[in-house]
Order: sequence, then C-alpha cells, then structure tokens
Amino acid sequence: GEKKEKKATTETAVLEGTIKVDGSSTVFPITEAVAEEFRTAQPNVKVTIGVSGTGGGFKKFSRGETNLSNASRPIKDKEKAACAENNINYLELEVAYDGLAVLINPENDWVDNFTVEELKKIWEPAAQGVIMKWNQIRPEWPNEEIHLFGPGVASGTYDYFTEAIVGKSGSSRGDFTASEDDHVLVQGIAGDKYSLGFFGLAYYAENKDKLTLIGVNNGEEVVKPTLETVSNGTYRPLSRPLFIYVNSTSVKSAEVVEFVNFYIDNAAELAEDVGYIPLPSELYTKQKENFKAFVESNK
Amino acid sequence: MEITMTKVKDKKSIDLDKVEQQSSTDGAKIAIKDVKVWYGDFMAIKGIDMNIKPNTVTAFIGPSGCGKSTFLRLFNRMNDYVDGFKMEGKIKLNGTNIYKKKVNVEELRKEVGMVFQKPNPFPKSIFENVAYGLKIQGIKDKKFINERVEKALKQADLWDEVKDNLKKSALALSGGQQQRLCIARTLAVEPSIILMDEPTSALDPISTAKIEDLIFELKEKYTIVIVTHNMQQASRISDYTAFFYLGELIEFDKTKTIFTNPEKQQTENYITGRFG
Amino acid sequence: MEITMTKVKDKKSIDLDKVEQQSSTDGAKIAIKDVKVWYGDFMAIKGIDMNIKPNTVTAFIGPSGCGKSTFLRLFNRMNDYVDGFKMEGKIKLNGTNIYKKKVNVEELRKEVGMVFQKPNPFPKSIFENVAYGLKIQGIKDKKFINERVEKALKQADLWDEVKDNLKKSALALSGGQQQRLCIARTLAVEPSIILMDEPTSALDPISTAKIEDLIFELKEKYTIVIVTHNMQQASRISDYTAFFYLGELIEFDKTKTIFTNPEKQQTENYITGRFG
Amino acid sequence: MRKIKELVIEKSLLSSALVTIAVTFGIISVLAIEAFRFFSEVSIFDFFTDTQWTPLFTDKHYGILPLLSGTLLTSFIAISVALPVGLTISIYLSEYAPRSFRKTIKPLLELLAAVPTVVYGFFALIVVTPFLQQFIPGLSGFNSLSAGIVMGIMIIPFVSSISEDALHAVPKDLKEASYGMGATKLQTAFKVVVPAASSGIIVSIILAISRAIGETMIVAIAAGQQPRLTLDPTVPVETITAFIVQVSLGDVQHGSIEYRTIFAAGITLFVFTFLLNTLSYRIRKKYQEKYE
Amino acid sequence: MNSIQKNRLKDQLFKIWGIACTLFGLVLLTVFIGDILIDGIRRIDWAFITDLPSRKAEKSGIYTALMGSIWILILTTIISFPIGVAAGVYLEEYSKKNRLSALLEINISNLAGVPSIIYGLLGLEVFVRIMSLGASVLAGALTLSLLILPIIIVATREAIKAVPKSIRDASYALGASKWQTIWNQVLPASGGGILTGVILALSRAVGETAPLIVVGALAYVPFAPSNPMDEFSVLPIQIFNWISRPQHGFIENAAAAIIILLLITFVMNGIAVYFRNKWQKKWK
Ligand SMILES: Nc1ncnc2c1ncn2[C@@H]1O[C@H](COP(=O)(O)OP(=O)(O)OP(=O)(O)O)[C@@H](O)[C@H]1O
Ligand SMILES: Nc1ncnc2c1ncn2[C@@H]1O[C@H](COP(=O)(O)OP(=O)(O)OP(=O)(O)O)[C@@H](O)[C@H]1O
Ligand SMILES: [Mg+2]
Ligand SMILES: [Mg+2]
Ligand SMILES: O=P([O-])([O-])[O-]
Repeated sequence: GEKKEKKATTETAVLEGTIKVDGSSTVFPITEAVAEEFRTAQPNVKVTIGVSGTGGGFKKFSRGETNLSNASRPIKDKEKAACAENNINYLELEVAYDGLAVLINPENDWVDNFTVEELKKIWEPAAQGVIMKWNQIRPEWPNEEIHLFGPGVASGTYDYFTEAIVGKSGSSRGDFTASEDDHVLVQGIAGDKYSLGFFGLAYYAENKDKLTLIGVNNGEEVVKPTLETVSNGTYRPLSRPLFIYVNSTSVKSAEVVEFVNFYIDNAAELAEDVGYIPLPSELYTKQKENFKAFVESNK
Repeated sequence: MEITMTKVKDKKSIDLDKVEQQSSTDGAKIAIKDVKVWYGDFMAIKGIDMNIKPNTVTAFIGPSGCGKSTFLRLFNRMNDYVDGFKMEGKIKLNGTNIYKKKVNVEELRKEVGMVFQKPNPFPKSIFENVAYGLKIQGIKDKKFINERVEKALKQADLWDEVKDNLKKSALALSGGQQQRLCIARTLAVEPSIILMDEPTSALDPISTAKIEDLIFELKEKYTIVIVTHNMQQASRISDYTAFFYLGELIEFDKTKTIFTNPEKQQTENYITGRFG
Repeated sequence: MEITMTKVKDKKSIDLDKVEQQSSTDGAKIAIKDVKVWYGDFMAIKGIDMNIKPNTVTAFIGPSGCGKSTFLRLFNRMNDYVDGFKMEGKIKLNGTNIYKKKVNVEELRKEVGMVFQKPNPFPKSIFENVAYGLKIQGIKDKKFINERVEKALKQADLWDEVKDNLKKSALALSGGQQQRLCIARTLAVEPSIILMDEPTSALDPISTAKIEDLIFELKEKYTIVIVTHNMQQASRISDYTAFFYLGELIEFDKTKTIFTNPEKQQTENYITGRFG
Repeated sequence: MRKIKELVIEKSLLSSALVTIAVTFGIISVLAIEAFRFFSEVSIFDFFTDTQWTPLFTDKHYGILPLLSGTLLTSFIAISVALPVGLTISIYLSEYAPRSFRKTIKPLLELLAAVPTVVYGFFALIVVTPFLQQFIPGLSGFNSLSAGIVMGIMIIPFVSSISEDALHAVPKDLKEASYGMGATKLQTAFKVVVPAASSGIIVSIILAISRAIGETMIVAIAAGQQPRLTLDPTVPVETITAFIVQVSLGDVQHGSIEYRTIFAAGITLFVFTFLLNTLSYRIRKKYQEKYE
Repeated sequence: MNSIQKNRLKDQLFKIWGIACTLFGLVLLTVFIGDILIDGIRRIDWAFITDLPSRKAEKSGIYTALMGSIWILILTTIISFPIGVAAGVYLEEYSKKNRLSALLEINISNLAGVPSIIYGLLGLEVFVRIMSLGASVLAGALTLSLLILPIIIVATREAIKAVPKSIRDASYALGASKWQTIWNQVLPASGGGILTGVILALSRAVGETAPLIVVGALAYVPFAPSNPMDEFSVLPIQIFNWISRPQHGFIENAAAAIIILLLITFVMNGIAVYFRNKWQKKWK
C-alpha cells in the first residue's frame, strides 16, 4: 500500500502490519484509545489488545508473543529473568498516573472513610473466613455480611494494592469476587448494598453515578483520589504510575515505532480523556527521547 | 336433555327419551340417521341410515379403508378427538341422540364398551386392568370391585386361567388371553353395547375360536357390533351383516341373505373375493 | 462359481452351471432345498423344500406372519440387509445356488425382479422411474433407454395412459397406475422371474382386475411368484399354490387341488376361513 | 471394480463415524492428563474435602466443594422452574392441544432453547435481577437465584419436548382403551399415558439437569465469580463452568497451575454430565426396545 | 356434583393450567425480546454494522465481531457438514448391530450431552496448543465443529430413518448397489431433513460463547479476519464484553448486538423449520 498518497500531517509512509498488545486492564483504556485514534492515521495497521492483567501480559511478553505489554506496576525480578531467558530486551515507558479507588455502593450510608489499617484488616490473608461482617471493622457499622470485590491476581492493581495495604505483593484473602474484568467489579458493587471493592480510578470516573468513592486516611488526613491528589502525591499510598513495555525485536518494524511514538505524543490527552492523570509534559519528552535511543540501538 | 347417570351397581341402560323414542324405528338399540363424516376435506362416510337391533350381533364388512372403523367408532364418539373430524346426522342410542351438545361423553362410553383390533391391555396388573373402569368412576369399595372383577373375568372366560395370578402384569399374557382380558375390562363397567373392531385379526386360530364362542354367549345380554375382514367369521357369528364400500352402506341384511343371496352385484363381488 | 453377467441388450437367463443343473430337480426354475431362516433367535422358516416351474404363476398363501414374505424375499436375497437375518439351505436359480459366496447380488436382482405390496415409485418422474434400473447399470445410450422404457410401459399396460406425461411425477399417478408403473420398472431390466408380494392388496377392484390380467399375460414370458392374502385371487390367477403356516410349508400343489381337495386339515381350515 | 468402490465408500464413511470416538478419546485424555498433573500437585483428598477454592491466590486452597455447591445450587433452581412447567406443557400439548396449535407452539417453544445463552445472561443480569430486587431487598447484583430462574426458562423446552415425544409415543390404542371406558383426558393422561411414558420423562429430566450443570454463560454473567460454599440463593456464587471462563479470560499459560485447575474443574464437570448422560441413554434404550 | 362432574371439572382446570404454562415461556420470551428491542433498536443503523469497536459506545460497531461470526460459520460448515453427514449415513445404512455400532451410538449420544465448555478445553489443548493454531478462527471453527458434530449426526440419522424402507427395497430390487441406492434415493429423499438438522446445528454454533472464550477469542480485535489463522472475535463474545461494561451506552450496544444475533439465529431456525415442514409433507 505504499503507493497511496501521504497524509499531510505525518511524514511517514502508509504502513501495514499487526501489533499485539496484552496486559493490564488498568492501562487497557488508554491503549485502546490510542489504538483507536491510531487507526485514523494508519488504517492498515491492525492493533489487537488483550486484557490478561499485568502479570499475564508479562508472561506473554517474556515469551515473545506480544509486541507491547501494558503494565500497572513495574516489571518484577522474576519477570525480568523470564525475559532474559528468552533474550527479550525491553524498554519501560511511563504513560500516565493512576489512583486506586476504594468504592462502596451508593446506598451504603455508614462508611465515610477507611484507614489504611482497616483496609489491611479487611484484606490481609488472615481475614479470610474471619472478617465477614461490617461491624467487625467498626462496631457501629451494621451486622451484615460484607461482600468484597477486587481485581484478579494476574492484575498489577492487585499486586499494587496488596503491596501498599497488606505489605506484601500478592498476599491477600481469597474469598472475594476476583475478576480481571473491572466492569464485573463495577457491576458487583453497584448491585450490592453491602459491597466493598477497589480498582483503578478510571473505572470510577466512568461510573460515578453507580458507585461511591471513599477517602483513605493516610494517618494525617482523609484524601480522596482526584487529578490533583494523585499527581501531587497526597493520595497515599494508593497512587501509582502506569507503563507500557516495548521489546527490542518489535522496534525493528516501522509500524510499532510509529505506534509507540503516536502513543507518547497523545498519551496525555487520551489518558485524561479516559479518566487517568497525565504525566508532566517534560516527562513525556523524556520518554520520547528514551524511546528514540532504544530504537536506534536496536536497528 | 342429558343422559342421566344410572347408579353403577344396578345395570340399566341409558334412560330413554320418551318423545324421541316414539319416532325411533321399531325398538332399534342404535338408530343411525343420514350420517356423514369428514376428515378435513375427505368424506369418509357418505350418508348412511341403519338400525341395529338389541341383543344381536351385527357384522360390518368391506374392503380396507371403506369406513367400517370410522362408522363403528361413531357409536361411542371415539372419533371426537381425531383432528379434522366432522360429522352430520343423528345417532340415537335407546332413542337419545348421542351427538347432542349436552351428552356426557364419559357416561356414554361406559354404556358403549369397545374392544380393539390389537389387544391393548394397560401395562398394569391383570386385576388393575379390569378394575380400571370402576376406579375411574371414583369407586373405592374394595369388596365391590373384587366381585366385579371376578364376574367380568368369568364372563370373558378368563377367570380359570388367571385367578391365581391377578397381580401378574397383563403384558405377560398371550395375545388371545390379552384380548379376552380387554373384553373383561369392558364388561366390568357393565355396558349394554359392545363394539369390536377386528377383535381376532391379530390372533391365532385357537384364540380366535375362543373369542367367537364368547361373542356368541355375550349376545344374550349385550348388543354387539363387530368389524371383521374375515367373511367366514362374519357368516359364522353374526345375525346381521352390513357391507360398506367407499364410505357407503351398500347392503345391510340378515347375514344369511348377504352371504347366499345378496341383492347388489358389488356385494357379491366382494363376498366371492373379486377384490379386496 | 459366479453368476456371469449377461449382456443387457439381449435378454438371456443366468448361465447354467452344468454340473449343478444335473442334480437340480426336473427343470425347476427355482429349486429350494431345506431352507431355514432366523431373525435373531426367532425361526421364521423352519425347513422348506420346493420346486418352482418356469413360466408358471405360483401363489403363496397363509395367515399373517407365517413367513410368506420372508420366503419370497429369499429368491432375490432381499433379506440380506435385515439385521439378525440368518439362513441355511440352498436355493438354486437355473441350477445355480444363489446363496454362494461369489454370487453377485446386484446381478441376481436384475434377473429376479420384485413388486411390492404398497406401490413404491421413486419420487421422480415416470420416465426416471422406469429408466432407473438401466441407469444404475451405467447405460447412457439415450435411444436405447427410451426404447426400453416404452416397451416396459407397454408391457405393463400403462403406456397409453402416461405416454404424453412421462415427465410428470410418479407420485401423481393413482394407486393402480403406480403399481403398474412399478411392474414396468421391473420389466425394464428384463428379468426372467418376477416376485410379487401382495401386489393388489392396496388397490381398488378395477386396478386389481387390471393387474390380474397383466399377470396372466406376463406368465408367457416370465416365472411369477406371488404372495396374496386373497384366496380367491390365488385360485383365479395361479397354477400352483403353496400354503404356509407358522414358518412351515403345509401343502404345495396344483392350485385346483389345493382349493378343491386339500390333503391337510389345516389347509382346509384356512381355505374355508376358520381363522386368519 | 464396483465392489472395491463400494468398499472404499463404506470405509470412508466409517472413518467419519470413528471421528466421534476420537473426539471422546481426545476429551477424556486431555482432561485426564492435565488433571493427573494437577493431582500430582494437589491431594485428591483436599480437592474433595477442603471448603475453599482459592487457586489463584497466594494462600492456595483447592477445594472443589464451593464450585460444586454453586453448580448444584443454580442447577437446582433451574430444575425447580423447568420441571413443573415443562411437564405440564408436555402433557397439555400431547393430550389436550389441537394439532394445529401444537404444531405452531412446539417450534416456538424450541426457540427458547435456540436463544444464545449469552443473551439469557444479559436477561438475567439486566432485567431479572433488578426486578427481583424489588421484592428481595438483600439480593446481590450477582446471585444464583436469577441465574437459576433464567436457566430454568431456557431448559423448559428440553423437558417439554422430550417428554412430549415420549407421551406422544405411547400407543394410541392404550389411550383409546382408557377413553373407551369413560375416562377423562386428565385421568387418561395421569393413569395411563404418563406411567407408560415415565422412562421418557425421566430421560428428559436427566438431560435437563445435565444441561443445567454444564451451562456456562448465564451463570458466568449473572451468578457472580466468587467461589462460596453456600445454599443461599441471594449471594454471588461461582460454578465450575464460570470458573473456567473466569480463568480463560486472563492468560492461561500451558504448564501453570492455573491452566491445570481448569482441567481439574473440567473433569469434575465432565464426570457428572457423563454419568447423567449415560444413565439417560440406558433408560432411553430400554424403553425404545419396549415399543419397537 | 357427582364424581363424573368432578372429574370433568378437574379436567377443565388442568387444561387452563396447561395453557398458562405453555404461554409462560413464550410470554417471557416476548417480554424479553420487547425489552431488548426497546433498549437496542434505536442503536441499529448501517454504521453500527460497519463500525469497528471503539472506547466510545456511540462510535462502537459490530463489524469485526460479525465478520468473525461469518468466518466461524463458514469454516464450521465446511468442516462439520461432510463428516457429520457421512457418519450419519454410515450409522444408519451400514453399521450392523454389533459392539462397534453400540459403542458409536452411546458415544454420540454422550457427546451430544457434553457441556460446550468442555469442548473449549479440548480445543485449547489440541488445536491451540498441540497443533499450534493459536487463538485463530480456524481453531475456533474446529472446536465448534466437534461441538455440533453429534447434532448433525443425530439429525442425519433421523432424516434417513424417515425415508420409507419401500423406496430402498425398490432400488435394491432393481439391482442397485448399496451406495447407488443411498446416493440416488436415500440422500435426495432425506436432504430436507438433513439440511434442517445442519442449519439448526449451525445456529447453535453461531450463538456459542464459552468454548470460544476458552479457546482464546479476543475482546478487542479491531479488524476482520482475512485468513483462517487470524485472531477473531464473534458476536456473542462482543455482547458478553459489552454486557460487562456498566455504562448505559454499552448496554444499549449489547442490546442492539443481541437483536442482530437473535435475528441471525431466528432466521436460521425459521429456515430450518421451513425445510422440515416442506420435507415432512413430502413423506406424508
Ligand atoms: N384420522 C384420520 N384422518 C384422516 N383420514 C382418516 C383418518 N382415519 C381414517 N381416515 C380415512 O377414512 C377412510 C376410512 O377409514 P377407516 O379406518 O374407517 O377404514 P376401515 O374400513 O376401517 O379400513 P381397515 O379395514 O383398513 O381398518 C380411509 O380412507 C382412511 O384413510
Ligand atoms: N426384520 C425382521 N426382524 C425380526 N422378525 C421379523 C422380521 N421380519 C419378519 N419377522 C417375523 O418373521 C415372521 C414372518 O414374517 P413375514 O413378514 O414373512 O410374514 P408374512 O407371512 O409375510 O405376513 P404378512 O401376511 O403379515 O405379510 C413373523 O413372525 C415376523 O414377525
Ligand atoms: Mg378399520
Ligand atoms: Mg408379508
Ligand atoms: O492493571 P491490571 O489489570 O494489571 O490490574
């Protein structure tokens, strides 16, 4: 298709090919938005995006099955080792910030905020089969069964939350509704008065009318995650950066390079569009430089 | 006017409607007046008049498909459930038109029993088969039922063969025994008319002979109408014979006359086996 | 030894096996020797010997289920596909045992045609029905096929009624016409024997008479074996009659003898309609 | 020549038929091999006695009971809906309804079984649950009640069609014998026809149960995804099938324990349905012989 | 009231209850379809059919899923039809009553009752992994082919069984071989019935979700497959994906896609019923 006329806005040729992305469901909306906009620029490049969770994504990434991996936490040592084993070199690119939202049903009128300790008490492994009722958290809360919803174990969100709250990544009780699909969580919480759950802020942004966002007491004050509190770091400990990872073999193909550049160029706008917090603009410039160097070194 | 129920214990025939009776033909048990039957668009019975006398055996003969079964089954309204069935004309039982709106069909069928071509015992015990008709009526009296069952089995000439095995499944009986059981089952509700549709055509010669003897005995008390494809059988057991062809009653007369001196050529052709 | 194929164009009977022929009984077209048939465990034919003469009509009579059809269908091995079918004994056609391993069954069936109880035309045109047997053999010659179809339809006395409508569906014909079509279809492959299993039992008197006439004509050229439940028919059209009962051949003789002076009591009982 | 052609044709047809054996063999060996690997890591005793199912978490428990209870609970609710309704329909259609009505209604009812299950899932989640929440205040957004009810509606035709076929197959002369003695349709239906068709009816029920146990999308969408050992129909549960879907939606890498859990769950499901299917086949064979 | 009148009354009451039950399912189906129509019909336009998936509900269409479904349908037909019909013919016309035929019979009856998700597991291990087809259209179609194979076989057998024996007898009696009889008489005569069964089986395949999820069909595939090795999505998975999104826009999309999916299944069922009626008439 290179005979077709060039687009006025870009200097690149019309490209073809397939780009496979998998990984974090938190990052999915950003990548989805980027892919969708990219379609207008490069209609013949096919981008497929899976949502296996950050961990699941890295597994595929380390086997060389995907070009890009969405991640809501940095790569772990174990995953690094897996990549090394398969001779996969990669570059980490930060694309946006996110806050982990703690949510309840709008009909829930007794909760105003949680302390980090309370969240730990609810979610730690020892709570399994023990902390079953609301009034076990604060005695004045109702004597009703508590229904918990959270992302599945392959998700970066789960890793991040358990790390930040329980203290050990991947360690939590097992008797809650765990889904890689955050929409399931939204629905579960929205349909159940005695529910409690957590997931990426963006999914709250899309469902403000169905869910109530709860502030977290970080020891000094009660903070709710917002654009401001996340980017300035006061929403502790539940805010974090989001990443995409790209591997060295992929940047040999022009369409991947084009796509990643497009991604970085548009991340700020699109991230905000789908409910995330953009990085400061100088950070994006830096990412772009890093990427350029990475591409050069892998020519 | 409704056919009122007779107490089950004392056998009586359906109440006669005095007025209508006067117009019915010389004491006929069943009087058929200009009856036509359709199945959908197909006309199966094309206008038949006939009077059947009480305590006689009347045989219906004719080639396959001529409407014998259809006609027979009019007498206890067994065609009612057939899809597309439509009928015109009158059939009077003891002077009462059984196709009147108000007639209670279940009542009628107790009065007019039926025995079918293939023995069709229920997959239950011998006793349950014979008692079925009584239980259906809501009769609970054990002793009464026992008596009735015994009596019916005796009448059907089966009692001696089964009296020690009343609990045995009816399906374990031989074909001939099954057919006699079906007759017993019919007799147990004490009808006054018994319709039989080729009752021996699935049986061996010995069973056939037994049933023919039985019919001969039953004639004393019951009015019997029998469809048969075996002309020798018709000539042996019946008093009157009706020959049907393509939905029409070609000839109806004393059996002797039909077999020795039929009026119509068609009848003769059939009797002598020119077709069928 | 195999039944060798005869050229289709000149009708010939199956080659005789010289040696076996000598032992076969006085020029019988079909010689049956101690034949027994089982369906699973049930013994349907209990050891029958019989010789059928060429260019005669032989009728099989007997009550339902006695094995007439089973026996008839042995002659063209139509029972072969029946589940649980097992047979013992010999059946020689022109001296050749047709139950030998090497016998080509398709070939045999061209030699021994068959007409069934219910007319069973294929759901195709009249022409296609008659031409079917030829096309099956791989014959493509249009002219030849046309001639054969015409000839067969003429022989079956149907040509005049259908010659202008050969493309019409065979299912649109009347029952009698359909049955004659089935006969024509059989004749088209030029067999030497024709088996008929109650060919008129589903037909009206006029069609029946037509087919009986036809059988009479065909006898000149063909050997015909016919099963019938109509004893008058047997006596009208057959030269020989065989009476079967419960899988046994009770009596086999000239038709006249069977109907006027049977040897066995059972035969007489049946002929006179004591049962069946 | 012709003989050879016939033989070649027969053999190739036979090999097509043998594909089905290969499929069964494939299913059993795939499930068995992976399940065997699973049970080399997990004790089979724990599998059947542990009351928790948390194979994806750090504190791993491999007790199938919560998934089983979820499966049986939703199936039980479904059968409680489908059985009375389906049976009544079958009796009505075979004994009462005019033929023309029966002929139009039967394909329409079968349409109920033709609707893709994902659509029923939508129905259960978006329509039935909110509707039931008006009457049952404590009803969770995901629950076994509405999933079970909707599944019951879906399997009505399984019960009604097969039962109706069985009722219909009862020889007409048996019914006529009963009518001939003055029985009403209802009496004939319950005293003669239903008993005579009982094996067919039982087959229909077993097949419906088997179908309910194996049903996936309705429960995956509407019953929740939380393994929970409970008989409470108002709270979220997870069925065996829903668990397989849940895991499949993420990445399942061959050789991982997650991969094996779905096969272990799968073989449990397979064994259940296999037993039910075999039972129904046996019964069906028996009654077919009776009437043939 | 005597016992006969009582019995009659019971009879009437049961009749009413029977009608109520019969209509229960249908009324629910109607309510439900009505509900979906209200939710979704406004969303359906040409763009909805031709649009690629998007993060915005209003811009999102079913193009890729629809194409995926069509690919699946075609490949599944090509694979399952010949095998299924051949197996049906074998079982009905050739197999003798022996161990093998008994085994085949019970085996097929069992396969018909195996939950669809188990076929998914089979496909995952055999097609996706061992045969390395990946989560491709071909792997999906193979999986669904195995799933509907028993249905096609059973339907073929039923149709063949309905061909009167007399037709076969007539053909054999004229010297036709077995295969000639099957090819010239049995198959043409049972064609309508076989077709009915195949269409019904395919309509089942079009609606299947679970096995394809297990095999790995993707939620976000913004292009239609162009060859059998491409990744794909299908309508039911697209619906599943949309249902699980809570925004009302996507629920509307799901309803609209359901309308399309139902339309496809109902049309297929309608065609099947039409063939069945036409074919049944022929043999009455
Ligand atoms: N339920 C039905 N629907 C349509 N047509 C029917 C029905 N029952 C019978 N007929 C037709 O009505 C005609 C008379 O049938 P009927 O059964 O009364 O004949 P029959 O004299 O008893 O024959 P057979 O000796 O074979 O029992 C036949 O042409 C038959 O095809
Ligand atoms: N395919 C079969 N399998 C088992 N038994 C069979 C089969 N065909 C016939 N029979 C039995 O073999 C016996 C002879 O049957 P056959 O059909 O030859 O009798 P028939 O004399 O032709 O009877 P009809 O006059 O009723 O045609 C019967 O008892 C029948 O039940
Ligand atoms: Mg009759
Ligand atoms: Mg016969
Ligand atoms: O972003 P996650 O899907 O890995 O939670």
